[in-house]
Amino acid sequence: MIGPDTAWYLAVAGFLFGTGTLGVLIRRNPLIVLLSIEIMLNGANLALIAFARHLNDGNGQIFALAVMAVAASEVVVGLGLIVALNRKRVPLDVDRLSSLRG
Amino acid sequence: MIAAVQSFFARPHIDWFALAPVNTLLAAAALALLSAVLVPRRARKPVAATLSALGYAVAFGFAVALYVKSAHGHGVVADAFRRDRLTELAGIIVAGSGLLATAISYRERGRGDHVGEYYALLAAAGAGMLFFVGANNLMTLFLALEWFSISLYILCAIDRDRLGGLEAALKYLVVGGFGSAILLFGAALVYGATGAIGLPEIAAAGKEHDTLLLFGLAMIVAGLGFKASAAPFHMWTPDVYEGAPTPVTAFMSAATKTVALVVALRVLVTAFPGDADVWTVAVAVIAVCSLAIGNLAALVQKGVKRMLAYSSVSHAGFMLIAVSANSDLGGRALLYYLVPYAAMSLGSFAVVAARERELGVPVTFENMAGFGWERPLLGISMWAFMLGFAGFPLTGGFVGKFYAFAAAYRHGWTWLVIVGVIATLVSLYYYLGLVRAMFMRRTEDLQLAPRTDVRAEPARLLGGSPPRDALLQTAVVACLVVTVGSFFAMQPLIDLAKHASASLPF
Amino acid sequence: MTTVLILLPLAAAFVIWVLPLNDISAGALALLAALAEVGLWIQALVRYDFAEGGLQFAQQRTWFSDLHVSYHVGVYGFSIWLVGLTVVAMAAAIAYGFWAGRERTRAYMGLMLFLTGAIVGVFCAQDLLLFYAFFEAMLIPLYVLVGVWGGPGRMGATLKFVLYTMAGSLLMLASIIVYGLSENTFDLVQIGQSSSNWIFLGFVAAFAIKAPLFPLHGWLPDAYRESSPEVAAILSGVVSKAGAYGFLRIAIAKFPEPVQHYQAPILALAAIGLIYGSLLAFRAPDIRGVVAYSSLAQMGLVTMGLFAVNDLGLDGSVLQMVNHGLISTTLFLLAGMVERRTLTGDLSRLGGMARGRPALATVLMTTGVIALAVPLSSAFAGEFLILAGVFRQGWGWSVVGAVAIVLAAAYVLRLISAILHRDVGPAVSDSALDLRPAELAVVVPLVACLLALSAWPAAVTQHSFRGDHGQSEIEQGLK
Amino acid sequence: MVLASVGNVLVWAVWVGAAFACLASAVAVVSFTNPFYSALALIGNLGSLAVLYLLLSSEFVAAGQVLVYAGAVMVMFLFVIAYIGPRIDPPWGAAPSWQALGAVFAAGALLVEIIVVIGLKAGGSLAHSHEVGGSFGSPSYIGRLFLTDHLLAFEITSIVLLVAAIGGVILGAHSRQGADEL
Amino acid sequence: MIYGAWTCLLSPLAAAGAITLAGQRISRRTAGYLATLSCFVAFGGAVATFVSLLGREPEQRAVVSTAWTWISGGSYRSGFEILVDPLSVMMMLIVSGVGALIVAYSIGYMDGDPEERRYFAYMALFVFSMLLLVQGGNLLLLLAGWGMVGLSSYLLIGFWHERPSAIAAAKKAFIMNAIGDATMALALFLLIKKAGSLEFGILGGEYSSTVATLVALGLLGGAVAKSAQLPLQTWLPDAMEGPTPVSALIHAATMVTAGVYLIVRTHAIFESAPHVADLAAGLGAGTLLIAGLVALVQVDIKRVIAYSTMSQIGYMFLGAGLGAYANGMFHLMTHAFFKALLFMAAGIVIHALTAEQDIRKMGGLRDLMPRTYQAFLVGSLALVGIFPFAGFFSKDSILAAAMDHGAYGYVLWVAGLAGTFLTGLYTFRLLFLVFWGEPSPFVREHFHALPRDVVGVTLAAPVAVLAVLSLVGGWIQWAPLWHPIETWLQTAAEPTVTPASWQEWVTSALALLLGLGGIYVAWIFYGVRRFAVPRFAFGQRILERKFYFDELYDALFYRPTVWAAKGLYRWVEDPLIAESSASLGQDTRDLGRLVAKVQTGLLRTYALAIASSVAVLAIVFVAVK
Repeated sequence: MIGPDTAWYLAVAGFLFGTGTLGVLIRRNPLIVLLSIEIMLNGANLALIAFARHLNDGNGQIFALAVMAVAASEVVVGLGLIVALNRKRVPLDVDRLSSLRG
Repeated sequence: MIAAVQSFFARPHIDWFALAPVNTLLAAAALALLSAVLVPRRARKPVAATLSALGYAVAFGFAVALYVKSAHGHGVVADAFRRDRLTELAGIIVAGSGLLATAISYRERGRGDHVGEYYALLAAAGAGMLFFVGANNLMTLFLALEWFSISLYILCAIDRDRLGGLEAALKYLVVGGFGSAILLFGAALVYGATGAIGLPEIAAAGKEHDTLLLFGLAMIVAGLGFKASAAPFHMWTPDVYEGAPTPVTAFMSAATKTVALVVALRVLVTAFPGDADVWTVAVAVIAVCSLAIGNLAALVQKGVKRMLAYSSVSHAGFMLIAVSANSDLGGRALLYYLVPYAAMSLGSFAVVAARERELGVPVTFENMAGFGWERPLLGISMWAFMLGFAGFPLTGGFVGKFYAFAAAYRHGWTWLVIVGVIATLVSLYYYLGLVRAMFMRRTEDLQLAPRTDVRAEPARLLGGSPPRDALLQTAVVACLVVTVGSFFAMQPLIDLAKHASASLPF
Repeated sequence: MTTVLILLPLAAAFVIWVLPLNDISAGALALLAALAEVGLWIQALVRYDFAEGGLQFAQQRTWFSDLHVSYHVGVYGFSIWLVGLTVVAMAAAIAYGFWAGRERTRAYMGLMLFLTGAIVGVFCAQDLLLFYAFFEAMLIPLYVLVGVWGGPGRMGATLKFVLYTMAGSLLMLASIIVYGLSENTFDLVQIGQSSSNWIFLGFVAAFAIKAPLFPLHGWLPDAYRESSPEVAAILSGVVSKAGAYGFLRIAIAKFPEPVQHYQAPILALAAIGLIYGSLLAFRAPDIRGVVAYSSLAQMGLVTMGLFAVNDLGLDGSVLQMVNHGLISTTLFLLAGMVERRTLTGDLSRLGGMARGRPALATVLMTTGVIALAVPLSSAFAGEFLILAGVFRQGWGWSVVGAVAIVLAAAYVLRLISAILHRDVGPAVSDSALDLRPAELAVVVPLVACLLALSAWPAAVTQHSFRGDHGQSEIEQGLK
Repeated sequence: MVLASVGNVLVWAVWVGAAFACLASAVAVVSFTNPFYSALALIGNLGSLAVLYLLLSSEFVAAGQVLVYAGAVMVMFLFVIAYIGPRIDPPWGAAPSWQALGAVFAAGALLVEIIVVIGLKAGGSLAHSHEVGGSFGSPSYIGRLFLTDHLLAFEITSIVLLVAAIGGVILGAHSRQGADEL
Repeated sequence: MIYGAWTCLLSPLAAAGAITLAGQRISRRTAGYLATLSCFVAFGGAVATFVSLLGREPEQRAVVSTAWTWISGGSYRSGFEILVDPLSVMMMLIVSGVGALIVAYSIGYMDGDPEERRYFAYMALFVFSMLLLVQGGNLLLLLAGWGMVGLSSYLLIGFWHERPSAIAAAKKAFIMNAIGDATMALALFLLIKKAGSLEFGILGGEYSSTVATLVALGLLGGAVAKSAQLPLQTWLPDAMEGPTPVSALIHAATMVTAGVYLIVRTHAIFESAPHVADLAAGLGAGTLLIAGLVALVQVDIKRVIAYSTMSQIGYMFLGAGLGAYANGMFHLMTHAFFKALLFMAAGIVIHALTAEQDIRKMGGLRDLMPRTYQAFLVGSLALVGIFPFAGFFSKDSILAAAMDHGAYGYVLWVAGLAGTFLTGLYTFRLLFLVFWGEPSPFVREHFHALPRDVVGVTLAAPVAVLAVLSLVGGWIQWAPLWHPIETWLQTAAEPTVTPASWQEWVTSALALLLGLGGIYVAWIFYGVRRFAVPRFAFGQRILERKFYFDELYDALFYRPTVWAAKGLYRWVEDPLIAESSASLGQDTRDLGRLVAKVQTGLLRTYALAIASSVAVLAIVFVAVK
C-alpha cells in the first residue's frame, strides 16, 4: 500500500489510547475524563480501521461505526449524570465524589 | 432487478425463536416505556411492573423451551449470535433474576416519576444480558455489553435525588467506560492478529502465542474481569453496590456476574483454546486476588450492602477457580454454582432492602440487631443465604464450592483448593457475623422508621411499622427454596449444567 | 431404619418450627420426639445382628452421579453405641432444657432436635461427602444454641468455636475432595485405603479440633463455660465424640500407613493432652472449667486408645467414648442444676451442699466416682482396656496414663468436696433446695445407664467390632 | 512508477500532518485546564482522525466520524459545558501524589508496551498488507455488510442509542422535587 | 456352696442399694438393722461355704464361678467371677464376721447422727467391696475390689464432711491408694501383654526375672499403699478422722490387711521375684519399728492404736514377705480380733467422754468403766502377745519364720523383737494413761456411763464377743505343736519357710520377755509413775512430726503438681492457647483494614488499579509466550 505501513497507524492508535488513559487517570473534571475516554475509543477505532485496511476486511469498519454509536450513547448518559450532579450543586470534581469508600 | 437486489442483499436467515427471549424483553421494555407516557400516574406502577414481570416470565419460558430444543448448538443470524444450551441456561438464570428483581423492586419504586422508565430499563438490561451471553463475535459482544451496562448506569442513578446513586452511577460509568475501552482495544488487537471477529474463527485462525493476540487477550480478560468484578478490576463494585438502589444492586449482583462469567468462559474456551496455558494461570491468579482482597476487605465492613459487595468479589474468585480449570468439570461447576449463587445474592439483597425500608437508613451490622427474631421468615432466609455464601452443607453453596474445588484439583491445582479453603474460613467471620447480629444481639436500642405513604406527593408520614411486603417475601422464599433445594435436588441441576457446558469445545 | 433414625428428629424439628405451638406443648412435643428416637434406637439395637457384625441397616441412593457421591447410611457395631449415646444424651438435654424453660422454646427445641438428627447422621453416614454434610450441619444449630442461649461471653465463645471447627473441617473438605477424586468414589465402604500423608493430616486436623486434641482446644473452655448447661453437655458429651468417631471410621481405617507413620506424634499429643487437661482441671476455678478440662484429658485418652490400633485399645476407646459421653453430660447438667441454685459456678463460693441435700449429694458423688474411674466402674473398664492396649505400643504411654488416673482422682475429689463438703459457701443459701423430682428424672436415667455399663462393660466391648476383633476389621478398612 | 512514488510522498506528507495534529490535539485535550478548550481540541482530534481514515480508504467511516462525532456529540459536549459553566482545574492541580505518579507510570507502561508490540510485529505480519479494491469502504459496501452479516450489530446499535436517549431524558430532565429536597 | 459365696458377696451390696434408694422412707435405726442383718447374712454365707469346703478333698477346694464376661478386648477376657478357696474363705469369714460385729456396734455408736442412713449404706458398701476383693476370681476383679474398698474408705473417713480435716484426710487416703492402684494396674498391663489373661493361674507361669520383678513391684506398690506400709503409710493416722467403728473395721480389721492378702494370693509371682519379696519383708520390718516409735508420743487415743496397727501389719508383711503365708494370715486374723476390740473399746471411752480423744485429758477410767477396762486390757495383752492371748501365737511364729531366712532373716528377726518391746511400751502407756491414776477434772465433768438400752447393748455386745475371741482366737494354731491353719492354707499358699521348733520356742520366749519388759517400763513411767517420763526434745520432735514424711511428700509431689498446673495456666493456656486464635483473627482484620483503605473512593484510583493491572497482565502474557 502506498504511504506508511499499518504499523505507523497502529502506533498513532496506541499513542491515542495511552494519552486517553493518562487523561482518565489524572484529570479530576468529569467532563475531561469523558473526553479522555473518547480519545481511548478513538484510538481503538483507528486500530480497527487500520487493521480493516490491512486485512482488506470490512468488519473492522463496521465495528468502528458501531463503536462510534456506543461512544455517543455513553457520552449522552455521562453528560446526563454530570448535569444531574450539577443540579445537586455538587462541584464537578471526581475527587470530591468519595462519599462511598472503604 | 428484484433478483439483483435479492442477490445484492443476501439477507441472512433469521432464527426468530432463538431471539425470542431477547425480543420478548425488548417488547416488554418498549411497552413499559409507553406506559410511562400513556398510562395515568396511579396505574402506572402496577402496569409497568406487570409488563416487566410478564416479559421476564415469558423470556424465562422461551429460554427453557430453547434449552430443551437446542441440544446441538449453532450460530444464528450470520453467526452473530449463538443458540446453544449454555446461552439458554444463562438466559434462564438471568430471566429468573429479573423476575425476582421486579418483585423486589415493587415497593421500592414508590415515587411517581420514572417508574415506567425504571421497569423499561430493567427489562432492557435483561434483554442486553440475554443477548450478551449469546454473543458469538467480538462486535456483538462489545455492543451487548454496552447495551446492558448503559441500562445499569441509568438504573443506578434512577433516583436523581439520591446523591449516592448519582455518585455510584458516575463512577460506574467512567470506570465502566474505561474498562470497555480497554476491552475494545483488546478486541481490535485480536481482530488484527487473526483477521476475524467471530469467536470460533479466532480460534480457527490458529495464531497461538501471537504477540498481538496475547496482548489483546490480556485486555479482553481485563474487560471481562471488570464486569465479573474480579480483583483487581473490582474496585467499582463496593461503591456501586452501596450507592445503587438495593433492588438494582440485587439484580446486578446476580445477573451481571452470571453473564460476565458465562461469557468469560465462552470467550476463553471458544476463542483462545490455543493459549489456554497462559490464560488458565492468569485466571487462577485473578481468582486468588479476588479471594484474598474480597474476603479481607469484607472482614472490616460495617454496612451490610458493602459486605455483600465484597463477598460477591470473593465469589467471583471462587467461580473463576472453576473457569481456570478449563475443563468440562470446571464448566459444570461454574454453571451449577451460578444457580444457587444468583438466588443467594438476590435473596440477601432483598432482605437488606426490606430492612432498609423499615429503618429508612442504610443497613449496617448494628441495626440488623434482633432482625432475625422480629421477622423470622426473612431472618431465617438470610441465615440460609449466609450459610450458603459460606459454603455450608444443606445449601447449594456447598456443592458449588465443592465442584469448583474438585475441578481445580482435577486440573492439578491442589494449591488453588487450599487457597479457596482458607478464603472460605476467613469469609465465615463476616457471614456468621451477620447471623450473629440478627439473632444474638438485643434490640432495645433499635428505632423503626415511621411508615410513609409513598403515593402521596410529597410523601407523608403515617407512623407505625411498615407493612409486610408480600411480593418481596415471596421473592425471598423463592430464593430460599432455590438455595436449599439446589443442595438436595442437585442431580437435575448438575445435568443441566453438564449439557450446557457440553456445548463448549473443551 | 437408619434413615428413620436420622429423619425423625429433623421432621419433628420442622413440625415444631412450623406449628404455632405454645412453649409447653412445643417442649413436650420435642421431648416426645426425643424419647421416640430413643425407642427407635432400642429397636435398632435389638435388631442389629452382633454375631454377624459389620455394616447393617444400610441404605443407598445415588446423590450426584458424575462424582459417584451417594446418600449411603448404615451402622456398625460401634456406631450403634455412639448413636445410643447421642439419643440418650439429647433426650436428657432436651428434657432439662424443657424443665429449665428456655426462652423462645420453639426455636430452641427445634434446634436441639435438628442437632440430634445431624449427630446421628454423622455416626451413620457411609459416604464421605454425606459425612461432611452432617459434620457441618451439626455446627449450624450449635452456633445459635451457644450464641443465643449462652452466657454473657457467648458471642466470642461461639465465634471461636465455629472458626476453630471450620478451620479443621475445611481442611478435611480439601482432603475429601482429593481423596474421593483420586479414588474415584466417595463411598466410605468401597473407597480403598490410601497412603497419602497429606490427605490423612487433613482429616486428622478436623477430628483433632473437634475432639479436641491437645494444642487445638482453644475453643473448648469458653464454649463449655458460656453455653447453657445442656448445650455444654451435648458439646462435650456427644459432639466431641464425632471427632473420635472420625478418627476411628476414616483416619485410622482408611490410612494404615500414615497411621503407622504418625502414630508416635499423635500418641504423644494425646498423652500430653491427658496430663495437661488433668492438671488444668486440678486448678480450674469453676465447675465447668474442671469438667471442660477433664473432658480434654478424657478425649486424649480415647485418642490414645484409638491410635494404639489393637483390639484392646479400640474396644476400650469405644467404651470410653460412651462412658465419657454419659459422664460429662451428667456432670454438666448437674453443674447447671447447682448454678441454678447458687447463681455461680465459682468453686470458692460453693461448698457444704451435701448437708440436707441427699439426692444431689448422692447423684453427684456417684457420677464423680465413676468419672474418676474408680475400679469396677465402666470408666475404669474403658481406661483399663485403653491403657492395656497402648501398653503394647510402649510401656511409657501407660505410665503416663497411670499418672493421669491419680490426677483424675485428685481433681474429681477436689470438685466434689468443693461443692458438697466443707462448710457452707457464701453462694449457698439454705433456701437452695435439693434436686427436684424433674431434675432427678433427667439425671437418674443417665446415672442408671452408667451403673448398668459398670456392671457389664462387655456389652459394649464385645459388641463393637465383628467377633470382637477390632484390629482386623480396621485393617481391612471397615469394608 | 514515478506517479506512485510521488503519490507515496504525498500520502506520507498528509499522514505526517494528520498524525501530528491528532497526537497534538489528544495531548491538548488531556492537558488543557479549561474543559471548553479540551472539547475544541477533541474536535480537532476527530478531524485529523477522519483524515487518517481517508488515508486508510474508509470514506464512509470518515464521513460518519465527522458527522456523528464532530457534528452531534461534540456539540452536545459544548452545550453542556456552556450550561454548567466551564470549571477550571489544572491537570496537575494536586501535588504530585503516588496517585499521579502511578497514573503516569501505568499509562506510560501501557503506551510503551503497545508501541513495542507493534514494533515487534512491524517487520512481520504487519509489513505486507493486502491490496484493496476501489469499493472498499464505500457506503454501499458498508451498507451491504450492515444489512447482511452485521444485521444484529446494526439493530443493537440502535437499541443502545435508544437506551442512552432514555437515560439522557431521565437524568437530564428537570426533577420535580429536586430543589425543595436540598 | 457357690450360692453361699455369692450370697456372702451380694447381700451387703443389696443392703447398700436398698438403703440408698429407700432414702428418707425408712428410719435411721432401720437402716442400721438392715446393714447389720446383711452382714450377718454374709457371714452365714461364708460359714456355709467354709463348711462345704471342709467336706472336700484338699485338691478340690478351689472353685471358680463365673457370672458373666465383665470386659473383653479381642482375645483377652475377664469374667465377673469369684474364686472360693481356703484363702478366700478364711478372709470371707474374718471380713464378714468382724464386719458384722462392727456394723452392729455402729448402731449404738452412730446413734443420733443425722446422716446415719448414709453411714450404714457406706458400711454395707464397704463390706461388699472387701468381700469382692477377697473373692474376686481374677486379678482384675481383685483390683476392682481393691479400688472399691479405697472408695468406701474415702467415703467413710470423710463421713463428717463438715470437717475440713476429715475431707482432707479422706482425699489423702484415696489418692495414696490411687497411687497403689495405678502401680497394680501397670503390673496387670504387663501381665496382659505377656500372658494375655488375668486369671490367678497365670501367676505361676514362666516369666523372665525382669517381668516377674516388675509385676511383683507393681503389686507390692498396691499392697503397701493399701496397708499403710513404708513409704505410703502417712494416710492411715489421718484416717482416724472417721467415726471410730470405721477405724475399727477398715483401718484395723480388714482393709489395711488386704496388702497381706494380696501378697499371699499372688505369692507365686513373689516367689519368682525373691528380691521383691525380701523388699516387702524389709518394708514390713521398717514400718513396724517406725510406727512403734511414733506411737510412743501420740496423744490421740485412736492415733496410738492406728500406729500400732501399722506396726502389726508390718509383722504380717514380714511374714508374707518371708514366705510364711500361713503365719501372716493367722496374725491377720488374730489382729482383726484384738485390734477391732481395742478400737471399739476406745470408741466406748470416746463415746463416754463425749467424743474426746486426747489421752492427756483422760485418766482414772478404770473404776468408772471396769468392763471396758477389762476388754481393753485383754486387747492390749493380745496385742503385745502375752501368753495365752491371741497375739502370742500368731506374732511369734512370724518372727520364728524370720530365723529360717538366713542373715537377712536375722536382721528382720531382731527388728521384730525390738518391735515387740515397743509394742508393750506404747500399748500400756496408753492403757495406763487412760484408765489408771485419778480421774482427771475433764473426766469428772464429762463422763457419762453407757445407757442400758439398745445403744448400750449394741455397743457392749460386740466388744464382749471380740474380747473372747482375742483370748481364745489364737489357740487355733500353736505353730510348734499344732497348725491347722497352715494345713488349711496348704493348697492355696504353700509356705516357703518352715521354722524348726527350737526356733519357735526361742522366739516365743524372747518375744514374751521383751513384751513384758515393755509393759514393765510403761508401768514404771505411766502406771505407778515412779519416774518422770524422760524428755529428748529432738527425738520427740522427730517422732511427733512422724519422721517428716508428710512434709516430704508435700514438697515432693503436691506442691510440684500445683506449681505445674499454675505454670501451665500462666505460660501455656492463657497466653498461647487462648490468645493465639484471637490475635490471629486480629491480624487478619488489620490486614482487611489495610485493603479497605486502598478503596479510597476516588474514581482515579479505581481506573489506576485497572490500568496498571492491565499493563502487568499484558507484559506478562507477552513475556511468557
